[in-house]
Amino acid sequence: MRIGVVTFPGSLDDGDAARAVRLAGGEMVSLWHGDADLRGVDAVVLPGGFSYGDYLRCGAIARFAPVMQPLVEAARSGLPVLGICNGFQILCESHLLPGALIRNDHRTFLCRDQRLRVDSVATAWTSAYETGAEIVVPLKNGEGGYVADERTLDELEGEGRVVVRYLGGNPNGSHREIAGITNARGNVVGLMPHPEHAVDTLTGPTTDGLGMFESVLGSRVAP
Amino acid sequence: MTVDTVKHAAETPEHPQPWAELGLRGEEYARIREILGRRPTSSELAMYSVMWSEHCSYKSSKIHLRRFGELAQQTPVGKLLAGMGENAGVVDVGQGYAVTFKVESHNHPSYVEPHQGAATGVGGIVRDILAMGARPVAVMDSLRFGPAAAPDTARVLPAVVAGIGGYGNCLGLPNIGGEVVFDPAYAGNPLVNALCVGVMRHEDLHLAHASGVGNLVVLYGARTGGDGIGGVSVLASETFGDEGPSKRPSVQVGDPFTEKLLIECTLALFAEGLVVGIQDLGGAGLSCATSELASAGEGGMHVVLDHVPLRDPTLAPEEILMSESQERMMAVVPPTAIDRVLEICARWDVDASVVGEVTDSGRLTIEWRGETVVDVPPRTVAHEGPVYERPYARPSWQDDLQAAGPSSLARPARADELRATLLRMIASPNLCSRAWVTDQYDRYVLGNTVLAQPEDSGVIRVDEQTALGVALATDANGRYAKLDPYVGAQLALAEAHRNVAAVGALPLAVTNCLNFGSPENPDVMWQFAEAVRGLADGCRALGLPVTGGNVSLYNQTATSAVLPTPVVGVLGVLDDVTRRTPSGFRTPGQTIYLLGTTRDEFGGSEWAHVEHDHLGGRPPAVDLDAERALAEILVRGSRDRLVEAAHDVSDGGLAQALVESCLRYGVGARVTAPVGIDPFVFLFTESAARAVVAVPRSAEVRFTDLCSARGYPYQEIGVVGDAAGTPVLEVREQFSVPLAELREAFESTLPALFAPAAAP
Amino acid sequence: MPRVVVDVMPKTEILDPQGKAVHGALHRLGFDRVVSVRQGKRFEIELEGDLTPEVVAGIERAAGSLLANPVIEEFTIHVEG
Amino acid sequence: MPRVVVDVMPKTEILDPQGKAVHGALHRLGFDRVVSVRQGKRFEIELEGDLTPEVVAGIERAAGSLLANPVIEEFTIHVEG
Ligand SMILES: Nc1ncnc2c1ncn2[C@@H]1O[C@H](COP(=O)(O)OP(=O)(O)O)[C@@H](O)[C@H]1O
Ligand SMILES: [Mg+2]
Repeated sequence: MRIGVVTFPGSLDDGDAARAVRLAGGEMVSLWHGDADLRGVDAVVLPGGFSYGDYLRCGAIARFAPVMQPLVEAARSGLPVLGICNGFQILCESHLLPGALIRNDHRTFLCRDQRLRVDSVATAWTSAYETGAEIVVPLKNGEGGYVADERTLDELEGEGRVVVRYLGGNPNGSHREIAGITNARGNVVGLMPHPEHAVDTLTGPTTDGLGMFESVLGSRVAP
Repeated sequence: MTVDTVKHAAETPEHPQPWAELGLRGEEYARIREILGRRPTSSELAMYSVMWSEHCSYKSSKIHLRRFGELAQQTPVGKLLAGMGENAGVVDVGQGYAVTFKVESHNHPSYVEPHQGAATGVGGIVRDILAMGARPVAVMDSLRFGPAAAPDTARVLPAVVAGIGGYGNCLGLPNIGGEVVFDPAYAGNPLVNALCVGVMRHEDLHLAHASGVGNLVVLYGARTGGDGIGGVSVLASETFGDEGPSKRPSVQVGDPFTEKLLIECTLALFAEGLVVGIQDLGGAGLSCATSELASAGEGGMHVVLDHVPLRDPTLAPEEILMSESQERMMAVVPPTAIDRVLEICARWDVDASVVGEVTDSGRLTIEWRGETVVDVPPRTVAHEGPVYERPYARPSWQDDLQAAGPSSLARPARADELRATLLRMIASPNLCSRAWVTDQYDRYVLGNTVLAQPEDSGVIRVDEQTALGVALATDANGRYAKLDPYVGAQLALAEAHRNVAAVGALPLAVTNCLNFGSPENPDVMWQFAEAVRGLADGCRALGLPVTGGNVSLYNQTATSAVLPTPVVGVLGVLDDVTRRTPSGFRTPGQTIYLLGTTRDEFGGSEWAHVEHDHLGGRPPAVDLDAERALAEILVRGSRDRLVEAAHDVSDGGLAQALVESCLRYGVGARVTAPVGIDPFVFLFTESAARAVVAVPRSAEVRFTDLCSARGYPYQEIGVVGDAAGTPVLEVREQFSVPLAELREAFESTLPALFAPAAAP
Repeated sequence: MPRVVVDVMPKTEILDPQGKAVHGALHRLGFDRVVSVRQGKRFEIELEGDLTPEVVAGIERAAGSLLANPVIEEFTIHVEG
Repeated sequence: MPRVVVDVMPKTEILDPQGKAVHGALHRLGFDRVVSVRQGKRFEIELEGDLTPEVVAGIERAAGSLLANPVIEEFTIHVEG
């Protein structure tokens, strides 16, 4: 299975996403922001980083990159897409996911190992987890506060579209401790924490993040 | 705008020039006239003044720094691939890899505009590393501020941290270590030293030469604006005082996003072998890049200033030459490669422009609007600046300071006093957790960070297949250096060396940043000379080369100089990073050993500082042979997997090391003061060449043999873990503290001082 | 040269950490009569040629899609000079 | 309720990375007549009671120290409603 990793100007964790795809047993295909071409991949990861310096608003400028056009169409018709951190912000800016991400309530960048609970396994990227599974993956951002209006939040919870939630204290003021969400169809997932940095215990706190990539590859199914 | 051309300068020898305002001395101005055989044009004067400033010319420190050059240009595993003269030295780490690293100061700009000053400090050192042909892989920051509770520290520290984090995080470079130190001596003159480390294959080494007559000179990156005009010479060669704010306009603003593109673009140029020479634009901007490239190469270059892309079209030629706009690089490119170079720059959205070419004229000529405004021998600008033998003498107060030792200070004796002292110590600004600072730095990005704060060293994996990696630590202790600059510099070297060995890495090379007061003050100059002598002798004793560094002088307010602060960075190599040794206790039942000799040494200690606000006496004795033996034991212990945890003992003594090792994973320990050692001395003395290690029972014999074989002193002082129940740190027959209580004391201080206040 | 100014403010129902922080700071400075602070963005856009209705309409579109995120922000446009 | 608005803009001589990025984005979106974009901050401050000159002067002081960084920014202040 071929998984594309998009590089925008200012993408930083694209190499890590690529490594995670390889470790999970997938074939990594790098995609360039300037090419309106998905090279026939079976899934796409929008990696973390500071696309366009995160100037204006995180993800606001990347959203207009040529590669986003085919990506948005493909996502609407079911292509699995995972947005990590900056990638999540880009998905919200592109209206593939509801809500938005704003400055952390404590107004400083925060890098820490974050405990999360997997609340929905009915997505292309979390099927390998057990519902309610507790995982630890790095969180690192300055604008990770998830916000949306009450109606949207109720809808997300009602439809079981909150994918991961923060445990052990809200790190950034996100509404209802939301760390990641999915679209109605479950193929598009966005989250602020970095599963690609929790794929081996030499460079990460755990291997808990590997499951996201194994889910889409079907290389691991829930025990 | 009337242009002061070379022709005009020749015709108007008497024309008065503002050489003094530009920081030049009368004799320096006279020498420029003599070199040129006429008065300099205003553009030439701008170039000479900025290039001959202390910051760029090292005119006061040069004669002393020669000592580093006299060291063998050799590391324990091989020859240096590039030595001091270059942007940064290059070290062979094996398997065909080379590593380059360097630490640089951005002190004065960080006082004037803390956020941008610190941010551009990171940007500058990263370009230095990039200019060697290396991919930057990590940064570190060594920070010093006034008293933690002082209002100005509340202005400076959060902004400096946000600046370093904001720039480094956006650049995608993990921050893997550094220091945060508070002392009244840094009030009004904080020290912000940034370190960057880069990795390359041997064959990719690039040096700053403009060679190949007819080759093109390409300026690429950000457009040139009025940023920091004269910033280097003004900001870095005057004392502050209340006129500080008036210098504000000469501060530059950084754009990490552009720098990220600059990195990727530059590495793409290297990868295709398109550049014959490269130079970053830092302080002194184009003046520095053109003159240094030219004098290192064939010696001739012609530049057309009109081709420099400008952000502000009203800039005069002098200003274009002085501008310190960030995120710019200069490359020397064969004509055949120019199209491809411009293509690659365009792919990365990086502005690029051919601004000149390499000539055989032996001169650097610069034209603007069709007229020649600069015509100089480049060496005289870049490498043949003035050199001073500043007078220096041991300060009259040095003896009294050393005489006023800590022996008279009241010491805690009773168990409850020791316990209370421990809790006050670990909560003090210099010993408490740095997490509030370091949590603002991304330590994960690039996916090769094996160890980062709060470990003794940062460790970066260099090769994913072979697990080859490097370790880095920076250290300095201005209090020790004030008491004895020679020994103080060696103690900084010893601590960084120990920190690198503690994680299991073999120390290879040294970089340094020498932060001192005014070289025109003989006391300060003596401190500087002694520190350099100490560091050079120390490196010789440890068999390490100094691969580069940076000197920052004039660190003082109107009234007083900062503590003499030689910041030392040591680079080590791990052939297999999977065997790195972390600092935290993990497995109950393992034996805790204290390695080294414990003496009653409290001169300059944190205990004297925290409990008595006292600075006097002599610093702890330094024994570099012992440090070398200790390092061998720690490296072998890691290689043979005999130690599960190791932590160096330094500021705050054994007590501090034990608290840090317990809190890392929340596992307690029970220790006992060996008979014959006073518990207070056991816990708080800062004797050097010591470390604590946790050893699995099964490895005890082999480990102790390792020490005995080297005749290295070791004492079994306790065990990891504790009688079931809540984890505690217990000092038998004295006291016991629950880890929760230790953590509360250790972690609350910086947030309470600096966390943004909550809204109403 | 004609200039279009776009002001972008967080919607009132969306929380605004920066505004709240400024509010708190103003209180600590003794401005106890401040009841609320909102922090937004201001864009000053200079154009060449003259400001035809089309141009302004174009900027308006850009403001709604690029400069402001309608999910959390609202914007106002006005022409200067 | 009276409202004081403080507009904070980067000084023209100072690099404005954000404005630069927005400018680039506008160009890619086809707004080729845009010659420059500066991005600043807008603060909307609501106060209770009436706006005496003292109050406005106070806000003005705060703007110069708290809202704007005089090293790299300049601000304008005006009263609304
Ligand atoms: N400004 C900083 N930036 C990054 N890491 C830091 C900084 N200050 C301290 N650290 C890290 O915090 C830990 C504790 O610092 P310190 O007590 O100085 O270590 P040591 O005494 O072993 O040199 C170390 O891992 C150090 O690298
Ligand atoms: Mg230290």
